[in-house]
Amino acid sequence: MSILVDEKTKVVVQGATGHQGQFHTTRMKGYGTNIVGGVTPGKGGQMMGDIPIFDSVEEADADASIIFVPARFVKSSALEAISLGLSPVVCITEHVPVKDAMFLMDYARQYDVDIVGPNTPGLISPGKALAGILPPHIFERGEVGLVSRSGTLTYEIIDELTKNGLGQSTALGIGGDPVIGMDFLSTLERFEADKETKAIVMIGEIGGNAEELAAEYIRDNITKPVVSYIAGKTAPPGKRMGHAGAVISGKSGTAESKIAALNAVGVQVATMPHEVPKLIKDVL
Amino acid sequence: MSILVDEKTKVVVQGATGHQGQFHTTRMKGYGTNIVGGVTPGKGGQMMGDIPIFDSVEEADADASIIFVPARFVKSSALEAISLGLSPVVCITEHVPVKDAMFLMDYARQYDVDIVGPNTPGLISPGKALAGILPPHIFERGEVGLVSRSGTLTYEIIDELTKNGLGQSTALGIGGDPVIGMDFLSTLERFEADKETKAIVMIGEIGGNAEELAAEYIRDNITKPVVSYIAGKTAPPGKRMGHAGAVISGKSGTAESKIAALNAVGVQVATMPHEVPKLIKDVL
Amino acid sequence: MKLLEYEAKDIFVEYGIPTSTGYVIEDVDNLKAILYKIGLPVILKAQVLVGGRGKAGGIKMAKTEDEAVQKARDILGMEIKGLPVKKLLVCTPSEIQKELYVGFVVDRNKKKMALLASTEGGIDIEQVAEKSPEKIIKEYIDPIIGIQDYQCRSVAKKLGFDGNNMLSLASIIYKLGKIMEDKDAELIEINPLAITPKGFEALDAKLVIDDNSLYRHKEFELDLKESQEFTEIEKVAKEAGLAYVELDGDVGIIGCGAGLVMASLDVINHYGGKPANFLDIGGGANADNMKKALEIITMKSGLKAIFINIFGGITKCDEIANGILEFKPTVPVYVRMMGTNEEKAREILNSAGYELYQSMQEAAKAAVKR
Amino acid sequence: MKLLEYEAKDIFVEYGIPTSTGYVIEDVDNLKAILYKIGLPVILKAQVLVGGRGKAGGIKMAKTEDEAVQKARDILGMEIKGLPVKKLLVCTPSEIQKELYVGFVVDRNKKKMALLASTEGGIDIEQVAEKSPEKIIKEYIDPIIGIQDYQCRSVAKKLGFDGNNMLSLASIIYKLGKIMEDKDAELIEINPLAITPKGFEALDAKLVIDDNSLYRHKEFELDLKESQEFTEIEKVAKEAGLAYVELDGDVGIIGCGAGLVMASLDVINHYGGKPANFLDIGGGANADNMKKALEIITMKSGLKAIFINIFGGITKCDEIANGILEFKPTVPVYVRMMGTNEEKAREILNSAGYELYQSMQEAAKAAVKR
Repeated sequence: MSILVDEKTKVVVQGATGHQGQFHTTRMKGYGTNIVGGVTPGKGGQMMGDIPIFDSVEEADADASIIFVPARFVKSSALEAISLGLSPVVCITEHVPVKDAMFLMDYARQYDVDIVGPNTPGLISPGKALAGILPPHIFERGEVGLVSRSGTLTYEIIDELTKNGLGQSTALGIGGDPVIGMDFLSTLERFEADKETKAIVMIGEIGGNAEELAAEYIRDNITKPVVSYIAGKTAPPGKRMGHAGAVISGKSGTAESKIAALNAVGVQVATMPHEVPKLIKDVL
Repeated sequence: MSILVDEKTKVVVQGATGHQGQFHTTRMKGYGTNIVGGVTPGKGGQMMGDIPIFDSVEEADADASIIFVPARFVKSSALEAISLGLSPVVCITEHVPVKDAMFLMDYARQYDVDIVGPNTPGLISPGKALAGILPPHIFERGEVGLVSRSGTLTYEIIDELTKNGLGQSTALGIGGDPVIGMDFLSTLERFEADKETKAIVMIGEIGGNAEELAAEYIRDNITKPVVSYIAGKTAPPGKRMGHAGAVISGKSGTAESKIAALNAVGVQVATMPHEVPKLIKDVL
Repeated sequence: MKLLEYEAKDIFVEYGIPTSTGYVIEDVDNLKAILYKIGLPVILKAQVLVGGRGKAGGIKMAKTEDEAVQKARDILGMEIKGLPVKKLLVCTPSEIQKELYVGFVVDRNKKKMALLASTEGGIDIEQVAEKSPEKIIKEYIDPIIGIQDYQCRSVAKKLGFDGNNMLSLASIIYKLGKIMEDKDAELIEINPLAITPKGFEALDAKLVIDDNSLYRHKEFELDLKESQEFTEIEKVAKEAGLAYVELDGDVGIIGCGAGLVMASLDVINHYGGKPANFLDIGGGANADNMKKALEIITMKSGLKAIFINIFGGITKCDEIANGILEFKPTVPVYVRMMGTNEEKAREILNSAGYELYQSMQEAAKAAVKR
Repeated sequence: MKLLEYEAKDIFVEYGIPTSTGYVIEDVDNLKAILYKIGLPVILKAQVLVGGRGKAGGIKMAKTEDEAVQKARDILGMEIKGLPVKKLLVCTPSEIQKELYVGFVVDRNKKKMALLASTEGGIDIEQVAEKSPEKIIKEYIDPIIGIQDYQCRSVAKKLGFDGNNMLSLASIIYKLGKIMEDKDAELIEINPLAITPKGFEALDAKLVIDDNSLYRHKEFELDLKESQEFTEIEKVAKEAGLAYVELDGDVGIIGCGAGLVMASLDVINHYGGKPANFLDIGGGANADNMKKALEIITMKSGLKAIFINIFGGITKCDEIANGILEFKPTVPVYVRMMGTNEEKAREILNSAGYELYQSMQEAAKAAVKR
């Protein structure tokens, strides 16, 4: 098992013929993802290698979508996928206006669709399907579910896990923006329900209080062991640390607060990224 | 029994302190309707006779709402009532832009709220509650459910029914606009489910194909006898006969088509309004 | 409120829909200057608010200046379905390869805007709907989030277009939908939307604005005097705030409530009479409203009788009675009234020599059999 | 993008929010003309994009002309939290009876705009939230249909107002929400919203526009050179499209991906070092980007070491290596790289005498213990 996507999920790529879209569509297909086609309005009927291009999502007959279109077209592209009930809709694109993100999340809720992102590296169920831009060679099939607000930091920790013989069920980047679809809570819920996942790694960072809420949720709902790492312990208040969501406002959003909340519910928080595998081994 | 409102329904009146609102609020209360208050923003805390006025619908703690506010404020007033889940929301106001009406109907659907109107005289469950501007003295408690696109024509037919000893369970004006909430189909469904209602009178008019759809619906879903009257047999095409919805476009929307459709499913259609009671007696 | 073709096309241009525009004249004297600008041949199109202009001779092609002047004069002298042609649109003919239909309507049953499109353009879309409904493509618009570009692309695709043609067509459809939404239209149509060697082009334009929305569209301030949508009597009625429709019979009708007035027409007709009009004085009318209503229906010549049908709820019957007496009708009046203050009304009318009927069928019968 | 108080107030005025406006000067010489217009006393307010202006002496009252000139000169000569005061807002003081707070924020957890209001205005709302959370009224805005007037009335009522005062306050809240929506703001605040004998008045204004939306808000064209939101180095980084934050340590940091860079700072800190900056070169950076990144972080004086942390996914390690060599750093560089083309990068760097670390903690340790 795995969460959200597996080898059967029929995936369409919106914005497949752009520079990024082309590269990653080909790579996802190469990894074994069941890519049923790309969508670029006006290019319907063309082939990109062995991947058919459609004018609309409807024509592709897919279960899930990955979006690479420029930020200003994300709202419309996502609405197209949501209105057809595709799920998940993975929005790789960054710099999506937060008003558009709020609109989409509310619309997706009405259609019972899971949005991943925006501004996410996507997700991978190793050995089954890659629905995103994560570097697949560092992943290994296994029993650790990983959820993260960060991209490269995820790769860093995945690399450590894999090197230490700890494969992954699914690894999911929820995205670095303030308003995102799948969040820690909804992802933890899926991992709890997923039979293959035996332990969960949660990678947080400064800004907001998603980790504090996750701690409460873990206390009340999660029976599987959870290990965490929080980035930004030395970040100053009021400054946006790369991610739009990574900013400490006043006293809220600090790493200390998050670590304390997690520790309080029995979640071990690694001091440095490379310590995560050891903590996982302790709890497994 | 009755449909939509009865003596227990707690009703709030939006726009209660206006000229029309005042008159009808007092009359409804006098009839026995459980009027819990009126809403006029800025006048909260005042009393209108023994009826308290509130600044918001929320404060009134009602089950249902009747709207008398001017057309340009209908959208906002109805959204307020809908978002609180009040049902039905009866919109007496006429001249509501059709774009606003479409918006409201879709929003109400999401909240599972019944809208009556706009541009409706409202409804009455005789002896229980009056939620509208219908003249209550012509009604009598009984077993006939009546649904109509017209106001005064309804009174005409109700008067004939009452004079002939045929009381009513509920009489509902669905409104004369092209886009309305409760329509023939949803009202017929309620009457079919209502134990007190033994026969149904459906008063239609030219324009649209609501009566044709109702005929199909009656054939497939209604076991109770239905009698009808259709106004506008002599109306010319292309002209709006008073109601915004009463216009024949090309060959569609004619009285002939409606009468034929109803006759085809066994519904007797009266030639003149005063014949309705006889037809009802025939089927009861 | 219906817009004339050229008024609708002005809005198309504002939204970037490719349109065959031209020049509007009210006087043939101004034609030559236009011909000098746009050359020959030209199409001359009567600007009237009724369908079937073409069949009525309101659209003509002219190849020479003399022909243009003659035909322009003819058209500007015409009446089409009772409406005089006051304006003429002069434009250059397009090279038409194919004609499509694209429009938006309010779908009463779905309670949503519907986008309609067909490859069978240039003819009445209702004919297409009747004869080959499979040739009409339909797409519903979410009333809350509004029209989406992917819906327009989907329709353009279903019309048989690909690549850049599909995108161009989708863009036109999208803009048309935006006009529908922005302008609170209840109907907007391009019929035909022509395919020409230069691309898509809106050859005709139909746009009907929802009257109830005019308060928020100051750009459409209705100038009743100038309006070509209504007859003179209809204009007077509109100014008085009464719903009036002119019909071709000789029994004048006044009633309260649209449904009751329609039923009144039907009953008059049932007894062999011919209604001269539809007039709804609405609920709560007073003596002045009644007097005005009588003034309006008697503006029509040849009236043989007047049937007044009042079911007094909010309306007070005595007010209506007083209105009748104030007007002093010269045509026989048959009054049916019941409801609020019925007895007072009976006294008033009886003392002036009028009979008061209690049932509408009896009053109607009397008005017809007079 | 943060707007200055007077810029935000200009938008308030446009939307009809009653606001204590005034005149903006950059030069004390222009003050007298303004005093002549608006009279004395005046409030002088430093226009800077950091909080705590008042405490820092950036807001002063002046009762005489001499006092005003002296204080204006003082403020225009100040730096507040490192930012020089370039503009001064001069306005007439209001007679304050009470101070409220009204604002809109993006609520990450609810994924909706939240309307916040409190009777405890004039102080930091986060302090209120901490000390007396019950004094904050919260209302969420539906992201699809937008703010509704009844929500604003409900909040105005909960703030303790009735009748026309409630309606006036609700109207201000509604307009504030409309600005939030129309302008794609991520934060808008009136703090304080004063009650004066003349009615409600926005004495201060905070407005932060979502940078990601600037493409559709040409009215906010960012003039980086004129911007008072960033330090000089931050401006250069912004122009180069790199995320850069200045910190107060001496170990320069470059990494790819915000999370990895934050972790890099933490690891440096863990080993007792002090990061000099945050710099994210993003994914897929090439040699030029790397060179530019090194230029930017070395603009800061006093750098003792540079820690470069690359996990090459899309990013090619050899490009990064070439960028380092092109720049020729004069400060010791500790490079950790792994991933795409790691071996090539190792050859390039080794041949130039640099060591290449495989783990970030080892590289960080070396950079600190150098």
